[in-house]
Amino acid sequence: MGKVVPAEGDLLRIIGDGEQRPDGEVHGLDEPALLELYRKMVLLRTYDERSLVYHRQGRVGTYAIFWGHEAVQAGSASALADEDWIFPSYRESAIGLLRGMPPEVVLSWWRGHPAGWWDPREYRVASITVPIATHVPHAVGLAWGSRLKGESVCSIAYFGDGATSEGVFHEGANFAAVLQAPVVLLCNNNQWAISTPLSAQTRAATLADKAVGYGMPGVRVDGGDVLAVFQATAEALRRARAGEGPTFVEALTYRSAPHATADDPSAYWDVGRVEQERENECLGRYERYLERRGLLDEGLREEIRAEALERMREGIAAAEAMPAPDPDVVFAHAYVDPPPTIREG
Amino acid sequence: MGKVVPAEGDLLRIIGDGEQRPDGEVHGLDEPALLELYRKMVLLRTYDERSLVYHRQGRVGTYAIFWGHEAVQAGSASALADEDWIFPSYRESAIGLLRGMPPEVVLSWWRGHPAGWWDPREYRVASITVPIATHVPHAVGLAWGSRLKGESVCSIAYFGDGATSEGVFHEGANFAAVLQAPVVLLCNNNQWAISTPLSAQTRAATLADKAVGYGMPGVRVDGGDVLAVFQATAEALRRARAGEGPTFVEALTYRSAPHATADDPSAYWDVGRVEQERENECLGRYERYLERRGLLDEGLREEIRAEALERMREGIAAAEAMPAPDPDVVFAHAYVDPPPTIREG
Amino acid sequence: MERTLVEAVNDALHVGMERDPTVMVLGEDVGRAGGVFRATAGLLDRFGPERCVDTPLAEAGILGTAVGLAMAGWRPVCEMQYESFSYPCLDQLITHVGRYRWRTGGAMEFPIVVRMPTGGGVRAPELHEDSPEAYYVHTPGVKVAIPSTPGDAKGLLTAALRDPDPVVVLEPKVLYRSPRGEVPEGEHVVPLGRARIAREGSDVTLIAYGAMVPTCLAAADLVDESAEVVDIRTLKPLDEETILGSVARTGRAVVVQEAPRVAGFGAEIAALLAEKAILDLRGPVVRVTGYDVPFPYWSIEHEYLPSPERVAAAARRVLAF
Amino acid sequence: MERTLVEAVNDALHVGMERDPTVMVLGEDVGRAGGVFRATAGLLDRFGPERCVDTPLAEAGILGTAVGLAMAGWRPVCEMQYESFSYPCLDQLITHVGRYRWRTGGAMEFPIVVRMPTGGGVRAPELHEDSPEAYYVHTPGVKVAIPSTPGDAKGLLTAALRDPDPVVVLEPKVLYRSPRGEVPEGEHVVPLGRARIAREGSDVTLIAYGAMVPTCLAAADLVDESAEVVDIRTLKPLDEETILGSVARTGRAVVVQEAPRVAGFGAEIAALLAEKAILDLRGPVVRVTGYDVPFPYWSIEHEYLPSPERVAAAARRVLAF
Ligand SMILES: Cc1ncc(C[n+]2csc(CCOP(=O)(O)OP(=O)(O)O)c2C)c(N)n1
Ligand SMILES: Cc1ncc(C[n+]2csc(CCOP(=O)(O)OP(=O)(O)O)c2C)c(N)n1
Ligand SMILES: [Mg+2]
Ligand SMILES: [Mg+2]
Repeated sequence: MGKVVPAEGDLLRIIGDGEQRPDGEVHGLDEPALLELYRKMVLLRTYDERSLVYHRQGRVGTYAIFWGHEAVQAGSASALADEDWIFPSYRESAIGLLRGMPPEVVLSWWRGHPAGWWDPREYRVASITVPIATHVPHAVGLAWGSRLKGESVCSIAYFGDGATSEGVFHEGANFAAVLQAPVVLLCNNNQWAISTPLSAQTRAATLADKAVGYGMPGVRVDGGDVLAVFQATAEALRRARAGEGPTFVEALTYRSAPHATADDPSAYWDVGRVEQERENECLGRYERYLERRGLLDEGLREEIRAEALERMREGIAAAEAMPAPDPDVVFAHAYVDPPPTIREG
Repeated sequence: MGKVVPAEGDLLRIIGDGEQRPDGEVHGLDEPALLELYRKMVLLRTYDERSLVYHRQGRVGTYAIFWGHEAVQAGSASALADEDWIFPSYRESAIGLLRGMPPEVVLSWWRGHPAGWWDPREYRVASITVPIATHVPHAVGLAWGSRLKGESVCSIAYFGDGATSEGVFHEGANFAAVLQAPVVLLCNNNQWAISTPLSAQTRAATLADKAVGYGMPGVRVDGGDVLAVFQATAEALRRARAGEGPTFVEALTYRSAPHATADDPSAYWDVGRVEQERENECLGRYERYLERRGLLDEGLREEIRAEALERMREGIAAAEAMPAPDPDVVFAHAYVDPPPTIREG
Repeated sequence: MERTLVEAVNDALHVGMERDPTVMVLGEDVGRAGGVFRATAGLLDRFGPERCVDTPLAEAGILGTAVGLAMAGWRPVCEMQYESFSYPCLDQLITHVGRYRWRTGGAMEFPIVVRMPTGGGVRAPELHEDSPEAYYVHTPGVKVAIPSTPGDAKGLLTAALRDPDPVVVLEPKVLYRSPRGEVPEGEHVVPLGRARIAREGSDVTLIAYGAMVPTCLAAADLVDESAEVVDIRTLKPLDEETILGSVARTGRAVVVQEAPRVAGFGAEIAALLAEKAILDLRGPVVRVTGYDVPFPYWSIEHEYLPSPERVAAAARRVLAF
Repeated sequence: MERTLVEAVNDALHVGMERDPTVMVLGEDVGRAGGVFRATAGLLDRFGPERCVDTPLAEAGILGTAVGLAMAGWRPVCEMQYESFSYPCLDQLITHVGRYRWRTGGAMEFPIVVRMPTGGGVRAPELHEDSPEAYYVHTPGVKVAIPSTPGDAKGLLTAALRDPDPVVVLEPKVLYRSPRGEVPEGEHVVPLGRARIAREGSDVTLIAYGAMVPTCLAAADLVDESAEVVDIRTLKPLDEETILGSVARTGRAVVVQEAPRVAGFGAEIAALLAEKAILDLRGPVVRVTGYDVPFPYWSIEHEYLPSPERVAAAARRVLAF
């Protein structure tokens, strides 16, 4: 058994507020990398905002909005090595874009089109997991199994605050610790599970406290600070690669958008709080940081946004250009070697 | 959410070693109560030792031995009020005896005889739970549901170290904390799950550390010290009744007997360690304590043991005198209002 | 009064909780949000946070806690947000909900209701369109009902709320919002274990439940011969009499189920006929079912779901036999 | 060589792990103890702690981790200590093991084997004697095998260890230690999807699998007429040809299953006959099964388990029809 590793109570932050709180030091990111990180955030933000428009236009189905969670996704994913695996929930549906997946693949997933299928090995991005927390042990098994084969591959599993209540989260986290799997358990604590607030989900003071029960380090980071998320993830990965096992990272955010397009939060959320959270949203914070460092100006911002917008235009066009699926695909892929009666129904 | 309640790292102990470590103060137990507690331990010990004999004689089937765990069971159960509910695992199969359940009922359970059924309300002892940890949410629901009805009823769930790895333990513990259910989660950490040692079950420094992740108090107690177990449970119950919610109690013991009659531990355990644990077993420790306090002597001990032995003799006789079950009982009780076709097979 | 199926469910809960103060509802988002389908709307305001409880996100925890609540004298009604998210509670259902009364020698009752939306046809992401009824029906100690009309949705749920045994009620989500149907005000009970002749006919019997009932009614319009449609309504206990009676009259049967074919509930119906209607059968018992594959991505779900055309074709096959 | 069924399982694992270095075994007590039934004995010493892993006590964790192991290129073989303790992993089985390959558009394979002892007759405490095969067979993307002889136990498990799809192998624990049977040395494969005529006969076909096969063989001795016994061996994919061929010859069928009757796998066999053998059947398809109740306390388990007498009585009923 390991020694107790008390959870890091206060939030790791790097980006200052431009006033009292100064910007902190950032390690492992030179200026091109800082801009690359910005490009990734813009790409995700654009994917999300366009998806909402496409949904209203009836061009994609139900969609799980991740507006305001771009820092968590881009910051953590940027800390990964190419060979590391990503295990997304529906909330990180577009994270494959950061690994070069074309937007039309993700758009097709939300369009209920088989073109939304991809080969996880191609991007080292596992399939989008819909049932809460059920992918946590998958990420553990992949990381552990790779280590058993002598490969230096880590994995990261994304899940929410509500997911920490599921038994399978617990079982996966415990396996990770016992097997010392090189995995990062990244909890996007956006403080809501649909209509259920964090206070009805747990009595723990912080979700990072859960790490104590597994004998693994638990750290808390400001999920609106892309650099802090990058750093916390990089440190967790360093530990994992060094054979020091898993880390639980709690990225504190706030779900300042509906749970999904089908959700009407007016019944349960606090509009004032949402407004305030939206003002302080992660992309704007990072833009102001880059501006303070003289790395970003109006022109470059517009250029980067235009680029992303163009990719989405191409993406939705490509998705809509997909031929209607061959009905036969219904019978494909369930088995490598299907029962002879598979077409009976 | 609650504030962090760090787990109590070091073991609560009251009974001294008769040498350097003096006996501690015990609260809430006068001398008759101390002897009553002894009677209960002897009854459990006798049940266990006789069951092993009966098993060898083919008079009971597979049996889960609890030799050496009597202090955990008697100490905690004695702290309960009559109206409080007990949720036992197979390891606490005979705990009903402490609530006046006749030994033949428990013996019948191990004899696979329906006379092993009982009405939980009669003793406020739930049915023996075989699937690991699945009864944890039951204890939570009973305690919470009683409180919702304005009744001052607490419950205690018994489970092992291995049980803490199950998802349903996690879900139940989290519900307990969130609902502030008046329940005691009593983990008998005997450091083995059949052949699996604690070190392969968790990386946590102590199992009590798990409480931190639920935002509930976690305490550790010497499970071989019946007075310490009593005190820790009494304190947890005080808290529960005061509306302060659940407590996780880790009773540290050692499984110095096979997992069950079917188990051959020679393949995996350390005989030396087992010997040493058996020397220091809980009943002997309590006897020496009572002797030091002048409450127990040879004569009284023999009298109490004889009493218990007599109850077991009557118990096995009664169990063996049970008529063979009416075959019809197969169809009884599955439904209050069974489907008309229930006898078709 | 005309209501949607989900409104009928909501009505049944309001009436049932008013009538019996021991009924309480628990689940994910059943309180503040009133349920993702609004099935529990208004319960929190009307009956308070002690009888309409937003739980943590943990299905086994919900059902396991319900077992304890039942022991404390409550009648817990657990909502599983979608059928596919009920799988984590199968262990509690099989090992405890269906066994606990038996384990007490009949001393205690466990009147637990588990309700959930079920089935496809709603163009939702993966694992929002399964049909898991076979898992439930195969589990001893548990009863299973599945309405196909708003009236039956209220009546069967009301019966479940009064039943002494655990009951799983599956609500076809494709029927939640339309069509509307007549729903009696106030107390309305449809006893468990009684099938319904949804349409009378003389040449072939189409046997179905839930969302496949409207499919069979549409299919009945497509065949030239006269098709009778039996809405099973309760999968356990099963109303063998009505099913056998219909097949005795028509001599021909088509069994329709949305779930994957292999070992689905339709097989139980076919087995019933093979054992108890063998002399009545003038042709094979043909099943029209989902396939032994995961429910497809929604853009092609119509290729998977039994359609009136597929059912009609099967009926013609049997009729031509 | 003559071996017990559990020895045959152990042999298959030794040979399979020797042959394929990507095969690894994980489960509760499979290592140090060699499994509570000794099915994994010797694997830890021979293949080391990285290929024979004692896991924490968490079934969903075991199977969920196996999904990730498969993605990393391993062939995980998960042991569930008893069938009733596999229920916590049903969620992973239904939502991921059976679906993940489909979800990747066929790009990845998930050759996961889940093995477990199954069934009653062993005089064990509650929840050690269930027969859950129907839950597995109904799950798309998963194959299911259940041997009734030591030879088939080795052959079917070996086939599972080489199959590209997930396979659940149920091992009748009442047959673990006796009778012994011939088990070929070294490589021995019994292909999935092929039933076996366990005994030839001409008047009635007794169709069974697992522990009910010896029961049917004993029943065959009790009836005056000539009874054929079909050992299904693989529940999915099902060998319809052998079953239909036998019933075409005998014209009469009795389906035997130990599991509770309602919506059990026997219903699927009866449904198959009702659809594809209707012209061959000279009598009803009678099922002999466990009852729709929890498996009884062991002192009366014989009152629940289908016996040769019950099967013979059913056969006579069909023959006299
Ligand atoms: C096992 C399971 N139960 C229920 C659901 C329905 N559901 C979808 S999202 C959600 C809330 C998840 O909250 P959280 O884990 O905090 O993630 P977030 O949506 O906030 O990113 C629920 C209950 C599900 N998908 N899976
Ligand atoms: C869900 C489940 N999985 C597996 C088993 C088989 N089993 C019975 S006892 C046991 C070990 C339990 O260890 P622990 O929780 O430490 O309790 P102890 O036996 O030491 O009292 C196991 C794996 C079970 N009963 N239930
Ligand atoms: Mg959340
Ligand atoms: Mg233990």
